[in-house]
Amino acid sequence: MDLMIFTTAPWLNVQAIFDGIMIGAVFSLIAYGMALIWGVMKIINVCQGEYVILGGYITFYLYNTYGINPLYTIPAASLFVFLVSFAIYKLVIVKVIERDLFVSILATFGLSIIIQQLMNTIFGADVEVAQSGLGTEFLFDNMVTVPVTRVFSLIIAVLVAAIVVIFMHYSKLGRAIRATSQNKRAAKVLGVDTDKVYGYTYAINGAICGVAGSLVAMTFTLHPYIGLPYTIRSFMIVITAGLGNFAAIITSGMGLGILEQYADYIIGTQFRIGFVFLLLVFIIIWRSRKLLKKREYLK
Amino acid sequence: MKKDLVILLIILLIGITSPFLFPNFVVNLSVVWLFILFSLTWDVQGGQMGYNSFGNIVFYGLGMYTCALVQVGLFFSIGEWTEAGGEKTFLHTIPQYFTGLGVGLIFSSIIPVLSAIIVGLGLLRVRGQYFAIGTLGLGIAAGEIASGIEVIGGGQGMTVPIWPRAAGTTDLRNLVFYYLSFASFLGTFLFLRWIYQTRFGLTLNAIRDDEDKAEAMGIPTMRYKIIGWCISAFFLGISGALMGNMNGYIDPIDGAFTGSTVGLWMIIMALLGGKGTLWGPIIGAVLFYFFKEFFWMQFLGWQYVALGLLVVVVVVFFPEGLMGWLKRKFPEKFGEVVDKERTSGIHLD
Amino acid sequence: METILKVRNVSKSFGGVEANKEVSLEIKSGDIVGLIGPNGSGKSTLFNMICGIQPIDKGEVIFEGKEISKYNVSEIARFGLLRTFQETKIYSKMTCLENMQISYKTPQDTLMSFFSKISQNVIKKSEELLDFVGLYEKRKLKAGDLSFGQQKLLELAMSLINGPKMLILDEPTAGINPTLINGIIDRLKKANEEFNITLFIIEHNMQVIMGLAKKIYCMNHGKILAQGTPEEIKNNKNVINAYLGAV
Amino acid sequence: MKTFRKTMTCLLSTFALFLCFSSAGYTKVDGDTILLGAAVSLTGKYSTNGKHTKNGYDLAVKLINDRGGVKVKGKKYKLAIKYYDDESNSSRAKELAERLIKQDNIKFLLGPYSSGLTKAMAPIIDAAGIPMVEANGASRSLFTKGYKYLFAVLSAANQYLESAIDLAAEKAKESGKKPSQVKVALAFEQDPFSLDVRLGVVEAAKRHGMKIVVDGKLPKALNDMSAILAKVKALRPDVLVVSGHSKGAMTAIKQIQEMKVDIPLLAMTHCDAAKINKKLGGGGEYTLCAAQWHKSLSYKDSYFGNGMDYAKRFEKVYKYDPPYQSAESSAALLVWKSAFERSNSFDTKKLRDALSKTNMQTFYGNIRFGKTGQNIAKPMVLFQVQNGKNAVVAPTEWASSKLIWPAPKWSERK
Repeated sequence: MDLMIFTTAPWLNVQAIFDGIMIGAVFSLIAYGMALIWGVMKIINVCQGEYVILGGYITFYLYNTYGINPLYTIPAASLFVFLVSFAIYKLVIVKVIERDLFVSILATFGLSIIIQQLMNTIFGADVEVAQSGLGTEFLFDNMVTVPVTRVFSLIIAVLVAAIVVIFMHYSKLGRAIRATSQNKRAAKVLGVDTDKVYGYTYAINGAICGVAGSLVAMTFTLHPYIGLPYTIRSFMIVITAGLGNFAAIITSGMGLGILEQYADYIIGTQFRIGFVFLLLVFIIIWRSRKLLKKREYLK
Repeated sequence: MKKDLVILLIILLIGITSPFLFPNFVVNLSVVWLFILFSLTWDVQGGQMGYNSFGNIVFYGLGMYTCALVQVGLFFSIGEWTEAGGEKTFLHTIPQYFTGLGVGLIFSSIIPVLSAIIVGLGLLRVRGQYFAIGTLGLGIAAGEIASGIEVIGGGQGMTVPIWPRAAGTTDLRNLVFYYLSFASFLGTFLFLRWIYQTRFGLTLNAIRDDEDKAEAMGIPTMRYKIIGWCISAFFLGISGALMGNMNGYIDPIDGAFTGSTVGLWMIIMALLGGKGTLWGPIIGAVLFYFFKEFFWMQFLGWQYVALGLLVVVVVVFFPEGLMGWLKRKFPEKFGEVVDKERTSGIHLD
Repeated sequence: METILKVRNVSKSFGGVEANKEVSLEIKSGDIVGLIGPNGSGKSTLFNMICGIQPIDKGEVIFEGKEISKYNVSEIARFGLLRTFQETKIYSKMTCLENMQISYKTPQDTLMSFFSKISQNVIKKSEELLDFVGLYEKRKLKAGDLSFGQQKLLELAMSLINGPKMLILDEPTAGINPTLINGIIDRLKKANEEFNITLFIIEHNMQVIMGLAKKIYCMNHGKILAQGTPEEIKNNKNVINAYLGAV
Repeated sequence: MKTFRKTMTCLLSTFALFLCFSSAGYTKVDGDTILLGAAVSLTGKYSTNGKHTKNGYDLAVKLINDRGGVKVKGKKYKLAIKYYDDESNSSRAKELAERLIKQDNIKFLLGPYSSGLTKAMAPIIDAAGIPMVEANGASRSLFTKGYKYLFAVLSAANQYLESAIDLAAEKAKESGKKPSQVKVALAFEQDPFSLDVRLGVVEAAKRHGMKIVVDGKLPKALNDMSAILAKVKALRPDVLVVSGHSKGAMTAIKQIQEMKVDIPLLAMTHCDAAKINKKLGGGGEYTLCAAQWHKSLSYKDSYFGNGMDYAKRFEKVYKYDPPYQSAESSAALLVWKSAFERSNSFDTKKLRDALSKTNMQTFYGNIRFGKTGQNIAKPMVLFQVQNGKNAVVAPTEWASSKLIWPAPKWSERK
């Protein structure tokens, strides 16, 4: 417990909120992808975090091998994960749709193990980092640090989210995806090729994760085995915010970011991951308690 | 009844003689029995009750820690024992070791049961995927939290009291733990076989098939669910205590709360053999253990890809498992027949 | 005859839409009572509230003189007020016999009873009741493998073995082939007479309900529109306008 | 029921068959080969360092075999290693220890990578009385449990950064401050090794009467330590000590650079293995790093020559500069060789006694085991990243450069 720190250094509050919002933006992006496939395909994608890390490794690879600034690698990372997840859809996911959700959870859990291990084999278990070289800005007499990379990732996250939202509303495929999510049978009757819609939805989620991965590679470090916390975070954001509500996903994403920062300061960094996972459990219990009053269940 | 007796005798025979037949594999054999226990207890939730839990590993880890803490705490200060780089060496005398182990085993079954009640009151109201993900979070949170608590060694892990050399050789130690493992398996097996034949087993199945209906028929489902979880927690706690003692060292994330290894394996084992049956998880566990030991050795460095593939293949293409497949193929062998013969001989219409 | 179920001024709304407005009705012990009304008139919501599946916003539900709206589903069921579902709910992966056995209400609810073996008596009774609904031969098959109509019959048998005082049936003949319908009506009547179970039935099939019920309530827009004997209902102008005319 | 029984009998008999086959395996000395056993991390979070370890072992085995092998009772034997992958997982490591000893019947073991895994294996090997020479488990708690068959060629973890604190005290004195005025900040990962390093640092700080102002701990699966660094920034300590394998080093340097945290003295472990000076541009400059070994040290032996020779030989085979993890692994085999030749036997008890009497110099440093099995003859090395190169600054007898202190502020760096 380290509450005193906030009185000796009040700007830490500003720092925590700043960091929280900027990290939260990336979380929201990942969570949006998860909400998309959960809503449309009714599957839960446990390898979400691995897609993120995979995107990060593409950025790292281009940066490391060809010296490309990570900022410019975002489209490549996005495209690569798009293709990978499309292939995974064709191979595995297509057989999981319309089955029990537990099947999708386990199958994607299995996939996440495979992806982790392949990343380990290909990129090594070293900790890697891609430097964007954007520098750092300071506020409040140099006490609050604002790494430009994080601001940049906030902007990219918002931008990508905006693109996806526009795509969903105005493109033909986007509309087909939304129609399928609302009523699959009706969409099918009206001539929507739901199989194609599913494939693209899954791949679009991959593309979103790829972008997020690039941002993670720039702001933090990469390691093959740190995907799961990202999955859990996005799951948490989605169940707090609900499936279709984009604004709610952003708010709860940033809320989670800020909460995590404060948890970090107050109960100590050693409990941070544990805090995230425990928070998930509490949110689930809290939501089910609320539903219990209506005699309904969280299902 | 006679058949049952024969099966029991066969199991007893295998259990008692195998350490003498394969003296080099005593530890492996104990692990096999514990693996079977894992998948059997997971199946209480996942197979019989339809609550796919990723969090049963919590009870295993709790049992492991509880037992070790009791074993140490009865005779020494836990803080000194786990102190990072503590200079003191502690050795248990023979009576100390065995009382510690005995009391530890008792506590390692009580504490997980208590925690199952508390956690169950919150989480067992949640259904479907929310339950699965909630328990997944719980399992991983437990490991992270344990590695943050300094008294129990934190990320340093904790050593379990070593077998007092004066009591006998390590072979004797292995035998003792083998028979303890076998006994805990046998206890689990007999207990579950018994409850599956009672109203309790039927109720679990009813909850799996349609919980709303079960409630509408007046079954207090929550109580059954919690008791079911307590049963799993009880046996998993004991198995954790034994595994902790066999390992001699508890790592919070890799050893105790191993959500992504043992926690996942127990599910795969049950699925492989066929969930929702008594024999499925047993067969699945044995198959899985072989797969793990004999095939993984061949893929130096690739075994996790192999495991991932196994998970995907089993889940996607073979979800009913071996027993489920047999049941579907030969339903009549499992008693699913049109039986025209009337025993009661009552005609109402 | 004494009143077994009394619903008094029950209201329920879902986010502004009022599903039930001040609904009141009374059912006498041993009666067969029908509930009719167009789709979306609030019949199923009323059933759900009586059985505790949804909480009521206002009003009270009195079963055998006891206010039950605060109790949860399984407790209400144990009072002897049981329901069946519109889309049949049976335990699909268990055999018919097991479906019956698990539906048997144990006299007391202790830990001992949880772990007791199914008694021969229960098995015998299950077989009798399966016979009663004509499913005896299929008793060892999985319930999920039965046809829809047979599942309805099984559900009825499951309700009967539970020994309820009152049974609420949500469209017992919907989706069943006409030859089976008569069988179901027959069994419902028998259950009412032989086991003395009060029946409260939602039904769209006018022939069925007119032949079965002694009293009928008609709902529209969340309100009780009319009540009376089948004859009275048939000739009620409001009912004809709102419901029967449209058929 | 009949089918169940048949299936069960079938399965159990296959089980029995499998077990029979697998027990016929290796023996400790097969013809003219001495088989050593090792579990190393080829997958999982330690796989990079696991490979360094394996490369170190392999290089030494090849060299010893090329030079005629090991001579026991007048006969020349070649060395070979039976490897398993421990998946960076302590339960697996324990299982493998069991397997190596019981099923593969191996009597001479080498250590895995990291203290945690060594900790998991130690109770097994000690109980079975099979000697293990390990090169990568530095945690002090390994040596307080009274193990008789565990020997470590490396210095204990608590010594890693003790000298950094001493250096800070020294510098404080030079600049006219009292050592007790020095403020220390700590950031350690939650793993056995790092926590041991922390222990040494805390003890050293206590000895000098220094004040610990930030005491952060990092979970294993976290790649963000900005909160700790923000605290550091707020409280302006004079020393920041970081330890958390490669990930900790990498994350710390990256975020210190990003947040421009000014610390006069930054000390950490594993900066070599994380290659921070290469990967992060100038970010790693002036960082003080603890290492078990550095190639510029002038220890030598008759096999590898001195450190530079070792580095050259290593680079020729594996195409990268040897990190100390490889060097200490190679040294472990030199110890085994000498033990075999001195005891002139394959008896584990005699070998244990011979091992405990080891007193030799290798390219890696002097090796002499204390009562607890720990190498007590070798000091730790501290180097500082200066102009992208590692310059040894402590201990003074090996120092090739002077410590740059305090590290320039970020605003003054280009």
